[in-house]
Amino acid sequence: MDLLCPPGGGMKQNYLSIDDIMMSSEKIPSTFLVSVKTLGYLDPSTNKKDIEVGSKLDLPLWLALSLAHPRKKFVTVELTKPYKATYREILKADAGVVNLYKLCPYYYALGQQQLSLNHAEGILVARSLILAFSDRFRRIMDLSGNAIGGDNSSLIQQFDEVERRLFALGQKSLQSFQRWEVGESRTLRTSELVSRHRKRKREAVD
Amino acid sequence: MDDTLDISGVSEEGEEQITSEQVFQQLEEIWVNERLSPNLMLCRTDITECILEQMQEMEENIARAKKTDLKVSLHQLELDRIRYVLSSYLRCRLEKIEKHAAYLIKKESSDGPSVSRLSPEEFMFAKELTSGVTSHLTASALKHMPKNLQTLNLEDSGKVPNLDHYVFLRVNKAEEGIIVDCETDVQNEDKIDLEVDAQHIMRYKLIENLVENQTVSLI
Amino acid sequence: MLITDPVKDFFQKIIEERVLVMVAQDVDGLCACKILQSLFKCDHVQYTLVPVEDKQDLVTEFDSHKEQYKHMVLLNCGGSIDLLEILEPDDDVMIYVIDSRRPIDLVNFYCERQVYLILKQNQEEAQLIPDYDHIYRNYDSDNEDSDTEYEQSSKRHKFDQETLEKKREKRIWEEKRKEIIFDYEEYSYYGTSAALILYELAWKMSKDDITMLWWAIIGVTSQYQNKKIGREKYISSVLELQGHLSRLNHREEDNENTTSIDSIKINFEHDLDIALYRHWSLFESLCHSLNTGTTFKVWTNLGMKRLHQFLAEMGIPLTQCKQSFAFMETKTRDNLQTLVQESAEKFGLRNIKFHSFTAQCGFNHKLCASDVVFSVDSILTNTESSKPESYEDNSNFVDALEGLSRITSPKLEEGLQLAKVQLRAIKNNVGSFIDIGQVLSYGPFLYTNIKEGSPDCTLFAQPLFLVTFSHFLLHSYMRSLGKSKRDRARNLPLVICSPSPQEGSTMVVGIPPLSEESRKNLFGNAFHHASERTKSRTQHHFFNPAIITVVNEDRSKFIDALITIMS
Amino acid sequence: MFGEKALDLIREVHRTREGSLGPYNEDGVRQVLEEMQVLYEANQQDVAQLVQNDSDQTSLTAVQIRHDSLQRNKRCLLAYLYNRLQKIRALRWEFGSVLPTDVRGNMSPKEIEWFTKYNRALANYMRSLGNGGLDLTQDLHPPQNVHIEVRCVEDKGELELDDGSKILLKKNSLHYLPRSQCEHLIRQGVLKHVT
Repeated sequence: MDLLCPPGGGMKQNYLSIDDIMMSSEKIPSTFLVSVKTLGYLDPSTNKKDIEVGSKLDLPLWLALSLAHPRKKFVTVELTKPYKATYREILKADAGVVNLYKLCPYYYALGQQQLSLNHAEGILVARSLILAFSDRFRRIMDLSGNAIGGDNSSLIQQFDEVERRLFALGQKSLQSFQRWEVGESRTLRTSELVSRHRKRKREAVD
Repeated sequence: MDDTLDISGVSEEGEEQITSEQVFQQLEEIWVNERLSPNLMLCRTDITECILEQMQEMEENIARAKKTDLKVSLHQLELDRIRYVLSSYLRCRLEKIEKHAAYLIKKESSDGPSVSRLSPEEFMFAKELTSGVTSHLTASALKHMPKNLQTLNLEDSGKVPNLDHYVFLRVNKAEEGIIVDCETDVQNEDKIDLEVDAQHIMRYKLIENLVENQTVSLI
Repeated sequence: MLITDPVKDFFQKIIEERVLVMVAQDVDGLCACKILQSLFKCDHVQYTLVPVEDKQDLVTEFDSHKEQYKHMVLLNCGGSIDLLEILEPDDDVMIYVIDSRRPIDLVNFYCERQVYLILKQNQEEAQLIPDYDHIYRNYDSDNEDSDTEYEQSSKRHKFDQETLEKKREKRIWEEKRKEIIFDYEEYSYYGTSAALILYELAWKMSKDDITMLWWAIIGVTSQYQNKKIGREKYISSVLELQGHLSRLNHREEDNENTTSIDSIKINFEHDLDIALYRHWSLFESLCHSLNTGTTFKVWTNLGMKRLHQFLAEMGIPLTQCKQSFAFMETKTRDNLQTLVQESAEKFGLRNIKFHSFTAQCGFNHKLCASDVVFSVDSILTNTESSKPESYEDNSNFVDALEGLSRITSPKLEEGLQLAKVQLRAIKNNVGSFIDIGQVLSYGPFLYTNIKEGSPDCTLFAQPLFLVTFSHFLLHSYMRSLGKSKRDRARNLPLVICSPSPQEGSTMVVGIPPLSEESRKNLFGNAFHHASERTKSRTQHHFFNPAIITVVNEDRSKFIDALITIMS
Repeated sequence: MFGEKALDLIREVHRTREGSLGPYNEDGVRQVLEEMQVLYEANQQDVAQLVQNDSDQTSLTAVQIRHDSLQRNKRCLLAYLYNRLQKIRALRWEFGSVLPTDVRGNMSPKEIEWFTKYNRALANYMRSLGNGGLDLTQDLHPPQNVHIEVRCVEDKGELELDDGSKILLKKNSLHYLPRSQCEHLIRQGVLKHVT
């Protein structure tokens, strides 16, 4: 269940979470409202010594969140592309066919994070996220509960990280149900970690 | 095998005799709850110690008996089953302790000695674990960082159980007036009554103490 | 020594011990092993099970486990070799032997401890063993005893009549002993199936069930199918099995509620004696069976024509015959046995049907005992090269045991496919051997040689496969001869040489002539003599004494000596 | 951007999360620490200037950015180390107290030290249960039978059983043993449960 604790659920919960760190490194288009001394080299598009007022720069979420904080207002941020109206329309039309992972591996989490940045469109983004998730959720659970053995890799590729975990969870419970059905659940098995380790070792030898 | 065992301090009346079957039932009850609750539950050394004693007694009996006796293998299987449930229960606790060690240690001292979630041995384990993690993080990274960044606060940065986790539960004893949603504004506090055998889905936080006093069971 | 009460003197003795089971890699041995494993499970007897390939292997396995186990069970191996001599067991090691190989080693039989033989009860088998007195009455010690007593006082009387008489007697006795032993050891052959003996043990303890009976059936069937026992012996075992079957079926009826879905049902049937037909097409099965394939001479054009005529006679369209059995019309399938038998009579096909058993689990998976034998045999002779890449690194032994474990085992199905591959290889090779006249008459026996680098040489390097091939070849050769020659050739055994997996040496296999109904094989002895006479470098490490390996340079002088001995 | 090297470490952990433990990236850790040092020194300078002339908004923003970057780097480093410990912990439960040499080879000396400590803490805890202790790394599945049949997948030499007797684990041999004696070896892939 821990897996489903969404990345972005707050620093305290997720300080050491790999997913949350990955998610918070996504780039947010930002515009500087102040100039910044000596850090011009962070902007690859210029050779200037300082960052000047009005410079546009893609900042990682962790930095953007801090600099755009209402008390500081060093930058203003823009909604990232996959959450803008065009994409919201596509998702609304048929969320099931969209390759969410390609839009952002942490699509839902990044969307939630941007809500706190007070975009005018915030409420629309929130609505779109909920719709997309509930639309896709049923399909994912249906798939994970049925598709055993077949090649799912092309499907899974379209899932964002949270969806992938849901899918894996569904598959795992289906597998153990099937093992139980054929009476195989009584068989003691080599631990998965160990067999993966062995397999890699064999491959290394070959 | 002796069917009755002394368990002291189970009820306020003083000593009470309960059968080994009942102890095992209690173990199964706390085992299921422990596996389903997001937070570490109160420690029940009263039950686990009793079970451990019982297991030892069974082992001795088996060792004494003739090997070909059919009863032996039945007893052995029974023993294996008890050991499995106990191990699984303790393992489940250990996993939670590892995940939330710093939080639990802190809570242990803030809650005071009246309620203890950790047994003395578990507390010791949690201590050793946090000190191990702290010293590893310190030695490998923190002490090489600039002075003002060397602080580490595991209980703040570390993992805290998610008490908002939703759980399925079944009611054992009727209870009235449970506040269902304390986060909606005071104007509209939802209250419900729990009826015996009814099943609900609720946030763990709201019913934690009801699980502990066996008013409800997690399912 | 012979155990007369195996429940008390064998099973009760080991029930509280940790037991090492060593099993020879043949189907009967494996079936015996499955039964024993079930019995052990009932009583929680802890055991270790290791396969043994040959005599050397037996010694190696014995040595590596002798520290840990004091009780050993040998299945289908060891009975005909002097175990005390080759294993040199410590005094506290007990060895129990259940072996279908004959003749039983006399030391094993007459020793007073450590080696215990379990034979079929109340049978003449034990009576074939020479009397103790004929083998062990020790004249030397008799004489020595009297010598010491009388040595000083009556030395001069030594040459009296009595002593001379005694000496003469002793000489006669010794000659007679030699003769008896020679007669006793002349032929190697097979006695009662080890699986059947263990089934009997289970039955005596009222621990038998339908699955154990199925294993016993497979054990017996394998003996017959692999030409280890003759028809007569087979029939008598089958009758016994049938008796057990009806008893168990009655018991089932009595408590009908207990029949679960996974339980198997066994039927006694008068079934077609053709290979794998339920899992193949009728056409392929007829082509590749020893019985029909050789009678029709399917390696000739004429033979193929006759086979087609045969099928036409039955009135089944050829397309159906070439379809897999499962897809034949139900009506044809149901009438197949009668149809085949009727046409068989017209085409001079004898023994097209035989008494056998089928097993069924649920509504699927009808298997006949002979299918299982084919499958497990081919798993045992499976060669590395034919295994798919992803295959688990199992030994054939493990796979074969798994194949026997349930009739629904996927391994069994794999084995059936392997068996078809092997039968095809046999058919193709037999055809070309006959066509180019590879089978030669060497006087006292027929001879053929498989050349190095022939297409199926990995298969031919497997002794089990080589023996099966020899039988096919001998039958086919006989059919290819004219009537007069054929009658003479029926009395000739066949010797076949094939490159051994050991570099620079040849495997030599001898099989008895077709006329030898009891399947007695004299090559074990003959190979020994030929080797001794010529001082050939031979190895006799197979459990089957009629298979040996000889160093390539010594091969021709060895074969020459074999001709001389047997003429 | 600052924090890129630290992110590389995190990506490493992310990539290998399904598998075993990747090699400890000592170089990567050192580079992050160096970046932190540089950021820290730059901030020290700016702060010193700010004290002298207190209304320089431009350097205040720079200080903020560097400060955030320092915190970010710290977080990444700790997460990198912590998540590796989690992985090592999981391996302890799968492989037992002796890890395969190639796994050990991927651990830093300090991680090995931590592993030893963890092992000791776990052993102490398990020993405290009952009189003879209770091995919690066993009994991972509900028992069906007292004895089970197992096949040996690799030559493993002698195994000493609880009753003191020894058996030889040879490849492809089959054994019928008390389940409790085999569970570890099955998890480690030495034995296979035959059903």
